[in-house]
Amino acid sequence: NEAKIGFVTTLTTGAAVIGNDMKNAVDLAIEHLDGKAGDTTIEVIFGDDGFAPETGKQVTDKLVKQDDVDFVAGYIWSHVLLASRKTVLDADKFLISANAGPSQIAGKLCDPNFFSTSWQNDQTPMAMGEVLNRQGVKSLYVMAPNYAAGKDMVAGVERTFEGEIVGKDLTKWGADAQLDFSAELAKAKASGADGIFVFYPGAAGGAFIRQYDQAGLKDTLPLYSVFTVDALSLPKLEEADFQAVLGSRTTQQWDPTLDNAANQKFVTDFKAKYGTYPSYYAAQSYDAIMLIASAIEAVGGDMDDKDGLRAALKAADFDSVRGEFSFGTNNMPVQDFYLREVVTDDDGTWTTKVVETVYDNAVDPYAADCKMK
Amino acid sequence: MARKILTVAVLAALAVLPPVFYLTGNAFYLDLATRLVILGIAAVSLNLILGFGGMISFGHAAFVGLGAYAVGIPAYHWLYYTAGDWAVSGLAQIPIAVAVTALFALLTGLICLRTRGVYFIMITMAFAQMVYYLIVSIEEYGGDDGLVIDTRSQLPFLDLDDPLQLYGLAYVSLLVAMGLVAMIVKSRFGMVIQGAKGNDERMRTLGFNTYAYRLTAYVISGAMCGYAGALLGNFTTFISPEMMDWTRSGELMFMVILGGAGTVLGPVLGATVFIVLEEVLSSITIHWHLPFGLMLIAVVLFVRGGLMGLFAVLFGGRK
Amino acid sequence: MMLQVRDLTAHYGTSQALFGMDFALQAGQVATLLGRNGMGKTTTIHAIMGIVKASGGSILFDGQELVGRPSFRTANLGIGLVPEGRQIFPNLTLMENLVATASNHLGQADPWSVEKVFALFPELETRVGSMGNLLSGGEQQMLAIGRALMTNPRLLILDEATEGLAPLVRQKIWAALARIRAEGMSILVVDKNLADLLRIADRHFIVQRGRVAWSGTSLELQADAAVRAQYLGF
Amino acid sequence: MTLFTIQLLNGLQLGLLLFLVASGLTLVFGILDFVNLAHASLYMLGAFICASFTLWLGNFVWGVLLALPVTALVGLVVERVVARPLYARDHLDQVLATFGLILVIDTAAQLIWGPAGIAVPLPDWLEGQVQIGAVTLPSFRLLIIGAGLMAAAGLFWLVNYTRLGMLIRAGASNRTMVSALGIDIQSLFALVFALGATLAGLAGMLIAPITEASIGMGNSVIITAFVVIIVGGIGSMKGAFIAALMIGLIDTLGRSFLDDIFKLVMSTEAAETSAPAISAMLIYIIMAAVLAFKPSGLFPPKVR
Amino acid sequence: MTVLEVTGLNKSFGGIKATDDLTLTLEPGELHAVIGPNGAGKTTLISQLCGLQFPDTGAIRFLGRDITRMTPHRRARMGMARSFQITSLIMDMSVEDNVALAVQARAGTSFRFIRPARRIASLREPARAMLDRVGLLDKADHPTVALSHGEHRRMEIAIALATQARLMLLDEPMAGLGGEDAAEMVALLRSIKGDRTILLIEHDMDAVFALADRISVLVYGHIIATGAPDEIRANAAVQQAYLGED
Ligand SMILES: Nc1ncnc2c1ncn2[C@@H]1O[C@H](COP(=O)(O)OP(=O)(O)OP(=O)(O)O)[C@@H](O)[C@H]1O
Ligand SMILES: Nc1ncnc2c1ncn2[C@@H]1O[C@H](COP(=O)(O)OP(=O)(O)OP(=O)(O)O)[C@@H](O)[C@H]1O
Ligand SMILES: [Mg+2]
Ligand SMILES: [Mg+2]
Repeated sequence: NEAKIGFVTTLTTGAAVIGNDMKNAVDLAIEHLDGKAGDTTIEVIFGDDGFAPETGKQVTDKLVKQDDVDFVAGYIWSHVLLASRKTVLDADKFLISANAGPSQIAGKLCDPNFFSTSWQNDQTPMAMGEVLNRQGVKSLYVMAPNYAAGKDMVAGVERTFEGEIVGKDLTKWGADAQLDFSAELAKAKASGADGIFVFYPGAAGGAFIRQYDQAGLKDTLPLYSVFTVDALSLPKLEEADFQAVLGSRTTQQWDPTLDNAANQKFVTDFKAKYGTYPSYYAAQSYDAIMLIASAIEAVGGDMDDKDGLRAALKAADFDSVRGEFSFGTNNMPVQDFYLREVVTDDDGTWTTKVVETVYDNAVDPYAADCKMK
Repeated sequence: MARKILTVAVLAALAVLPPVFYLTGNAFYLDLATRLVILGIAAVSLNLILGFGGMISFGHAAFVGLGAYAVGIPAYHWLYYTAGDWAVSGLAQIPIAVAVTALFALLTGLICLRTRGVYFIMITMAFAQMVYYLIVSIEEYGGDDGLVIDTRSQLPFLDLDDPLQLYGLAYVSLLVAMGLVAMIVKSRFGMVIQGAKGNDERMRTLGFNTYAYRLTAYVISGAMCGYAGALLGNFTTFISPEMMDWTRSGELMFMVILGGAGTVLGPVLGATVFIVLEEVLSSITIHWHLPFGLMLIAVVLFVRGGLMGLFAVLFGGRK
Repeated sequence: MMLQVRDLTAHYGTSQALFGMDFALQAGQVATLLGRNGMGKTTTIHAIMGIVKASGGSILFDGQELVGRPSFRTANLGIGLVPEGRQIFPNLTLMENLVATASNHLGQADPWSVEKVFALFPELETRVGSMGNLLSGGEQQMLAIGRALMTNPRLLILDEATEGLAPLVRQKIWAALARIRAEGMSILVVDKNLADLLRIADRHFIVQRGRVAWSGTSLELQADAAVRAQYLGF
Repeated sequence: MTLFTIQLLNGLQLGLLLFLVASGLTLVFGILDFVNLAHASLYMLGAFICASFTLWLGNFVWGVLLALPVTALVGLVVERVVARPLYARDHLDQVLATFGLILVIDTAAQLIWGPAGIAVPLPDWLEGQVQIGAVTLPSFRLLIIGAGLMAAAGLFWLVNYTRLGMLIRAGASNRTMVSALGIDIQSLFALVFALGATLAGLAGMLIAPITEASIGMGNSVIITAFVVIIVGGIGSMKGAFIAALMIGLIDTLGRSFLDDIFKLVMSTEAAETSAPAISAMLIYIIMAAVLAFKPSGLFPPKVR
Repeated sequence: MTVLEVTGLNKSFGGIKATDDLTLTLEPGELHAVIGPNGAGKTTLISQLCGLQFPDTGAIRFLGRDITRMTPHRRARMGMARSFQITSLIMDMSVEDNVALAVQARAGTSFRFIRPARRIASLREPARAMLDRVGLLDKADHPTVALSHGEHRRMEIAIALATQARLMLLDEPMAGLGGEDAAEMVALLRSIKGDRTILLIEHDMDAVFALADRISVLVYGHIIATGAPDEIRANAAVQQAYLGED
């Protein structure tokens, strides 16, 4: 027998860098599984959301109605996930987010058939806020794109940061996103803040760092970012030799240096196969497939045993690359968060390493809004 | 004659094939057809002003979007504030959609129609972008992230949650829209807007207040498009500002031109080919934009007057 | 022969406009194409200039085949066109209209200059800075002639070049043509003022439904009232 | 006050960059009467080509010098294959075909360069900052300002004071006649098209070190560029210049100060979320306002 | 009642005075010719009369109403029609449709959406009759672009006549017509003369002298003489400024 997984991500437009990395991780996971969960063959069908919620929903529709998949996983973008969610859940299929973690889905819109192998949006910036407090940062300038996740990120850092937020810019996002930040950086500099917190995923991240560097802010306005400097932007920055990024700090629930067997295997094989470090997107996607596989195996490949599958998913009984974690009441992971720093590895390649653990077994702040038990 | 046969053939295929697909377990293709037919209505309405009136609107997606939000916003409020269903909510939502878009067309038309040619193209786009950003800035209705419509419009005798009935409604609406446009363009009113397309100064010195005629046509087109938007909202149950992006207006335009501007069937044909190609090509390769783009270029370079023009070359028939 | 048109045919889409035009023009001659509306005079001229594609036949200019040649190459051989309906460049000033396309490919001695054009049409001199489209109908017509002269052609083709001109100006143009011709330029004219044409032209070709139905000298045409009545209506 | 000055300079730089894109557009559109949506793709290609050369040669300046003729060549090919057969057709056909071209070029670029985009390193002398009085500005942005001003002056001179300019304008209004008067209009148009492409490419090359060369980067700029030439008056170099500066300034100042202004009249929360949307809307509001009062833009060329 | 009364009209373009303190009246049924050198301001006068341009100062009264600032379409609805010196037709419509629209313009509001216009005999018949009179009936179904220059000129006349307007402003109707065609046009104008008031601008002096009841001579935007044809022909200033040795 066979189980089908639909995997929705962005495979076209500039954001395809992320999608490709996720796809690579999924392929690697299937390779590690030998294409099987127990005796059940796993087939993965990829769908391209084109970086747009409408397209994402259409692709999801097709996966659910035409391809009749058992699980739909993936989703980089919060708004794409929100748009697609109903299609999957109404059809009584399982929805596994491998990245997006909008607050609604953790709270009011939580669902027994929804699971996440990433995080709730607020958590990573909350960890960063905590770091800022520990480092004695008193005032902060905040920048993020003006969309669901961007606002969640800002909300997250505001939740924990105890100093003063002296300025905030939400910039245009989407297909014609704003990539020239001269005006905002000038404002940030003029604000006299102790540091700048940003969230710019994908290509925008590289652009931001670049201009941050050109504006000569490295010494006066230290950079604290989430989801901005990652394994996708670092090779590019390295090639163009933008030294400014070395030493900059970010928070995350995962890192390639995390010392557990699953992770070491994942990172090593990923590097061997694709020649780069995996990003956290890749790690989360790898976990998503492994989670699904663990559930399929638990029910012995009986895809009609929805309750069994649900219980098996909830158990999270697999070797996650982030180490041990469990699902909270709202099916979001309860997990650790780390502070990471950009460094050069032994081969001189730019990557990140863990500096310290910020949170142990953190529960996201919206879990309380979820009516599930 | 040849054209009549084509028209009947296309409409008959649209009447029969999608339900057959649905009943044989290919629900997805009914979905595809529903989208196609709804966008067909929007394209037909755009064609009224673009093909016949020479008013190249690059902002018609705004009408579709407003129509959809006119369904989504009441649904949202009913869900969160009054709880429970209102048995005939559609009887309010759909007229609201039409009225709002007609009003929007009237207000923007008053300004847009002062301009000509490319200026008109751009000012219609400007208003559409303004609506886009306006919706983006309203957090309450999801802003950038869009709004999920939890309950479809309730109508007497019709259950829109049944895909077949929804399709039936869309299909009949398409027939009505085509009939309306065919009637309007042949009428005296239609002659005036076509004349104003060809030579506005001449028409004014003949005694036609072309501004008023064009404005009327613009409002009719906008309202029809708003109706299509209301259907689209009901169909997708998810609406977002994305629906009003300029590229969406572009797509509507392309359906019209691809099929053949200034013909009654053209836009429907254009919508059909557009949607089917998009589906077929994108299931072959994620880089489907490449063959799709090449095809667009080829159609323009080698076929005058879109698919209807191609048809005329192949099978005769006027124009 | 300076210009020799043989068995020329042309089509607009599927409808045929020229059905085998035949005529010839000698160096230093003035010839006319006459005929009622829609007979194919303008089409013939457009075929010579390569604006309309000839579908058959040949056009020899000084022994060189013009059929199939792009317009600009034909023009550069020394043919100047004053087109029907003036076709002034609306977004250029009067002065720019004159100089933009000016040339002297044949290296004529004493070429046309802006001054010479103004000497011919003093009305133009006061309007040098005006945009082409703002000129009056007659001003545009004078400008079109001046513009063609500024390309220093050997053959000047005038298609309804006196339409809309005041009688006085019309006379001036005919006088100017006579002078130009005396300098050795050949001229092909299409015009509605038969009386004037009879005075200045050497040969006439009457065009009827896309072919030449009659040809002869001014004297012959003047003498032959029957031909005039049949083809020209007076 | 220094912040305001810096933002003025930032606005000027954005405006000049916009002008580079818009000037090519207004040449091709206003003069050849060809609506080229794919102008933005040439902007993107310019950026990618320059990025590749820069990484290959290790020097941005050489990258630009080599990329310029290559972009012009691409422009010539596009002209020959897509534009030339469509000059005489109506705008709709041109819009459709060039939209197709955008899809083709964007996808092709993604296949060639990958979706990731390329970061372009600058030589050290362009990497730093320049101190002018109390104002510090990245030196590269200063370079953009200089390049933009030079291009503007050159174009203005070319179009308005040269015979080539006259012929271009004449050809815009009546191709047949220009040709019948002995000018090789085809080559002339190809030249203009290539010039437009090169200007777009140059803009792409200049922005690449700031934002990276990335797929779809043109799509955000093309609409703004259209807004610029519409506000300025299609075909008017002067109009494009003034409108580009205007829009560059308004956009930058809007992004910088609008939220502070809004905070005076509404809650901080509301101001923070509505300000970005309103400032994004600003250029459209301006365009609509200009067209409502001047239906052919601020500086309509005397005739179209 | 005077049909048209123009008083103290002025219009300048930059430095050029195209209309200079121009005063003119048209009596009912009169055919009034305006002649003058090229660039004298004749077309500009017509454009101001029909509303496509507005005068700087001065007043225009039509049928007793002040129409100086009225829009073109309202003037047309009051019964004014013009033909264009530089042909202005709806090129992508058929010849008959062009003329039928002129008929439709006079036949009440066109905010009518139901009946197909091409099947309305009261619009098509007069249009075809008018095409017949200008000799274009056999081309009625042709697209307008496909006609020759002279044929376009005839359409201009047909359209102006088809409006049945009280006042017709004809800008060089004979242009592009020669020989008998011109003579036919003169006959056509003569046949409607009397029913309508006509302002005729023409450089064809044979036509002008054959048709006009009165002639005004315009030079540099100013009327230097008005009178019966014979007076004008004899006027030395006119001969010198305009007619030449003819
Ligand atoms: N663009 C066109 N498309 C189709 N047919 C055309 C076109 N131009 C001209 N014709 C037709 O070709 C024939 C010849 O036209 P042409 O313009 O050569 O006439 P002409 O002798 O110059 O007449 P006129 O004295 O009116 O200028 C006419 O019957 C006309 O209807
Ligand atoms: N819109 C305008 N702007 C500037 N000048 C103009 C404009 N319209 C006309 N003119 C000028 O005003 C003068 C009168 O032009 P008009 O067209 O009225 O002349 P006309 O008497 O009709 O001449 P013709 O007999 O040659 O047609 C001309 O010198 C012309 O160049
Ligand atoms: Mg002719
Ligand atoms: Mg005139």
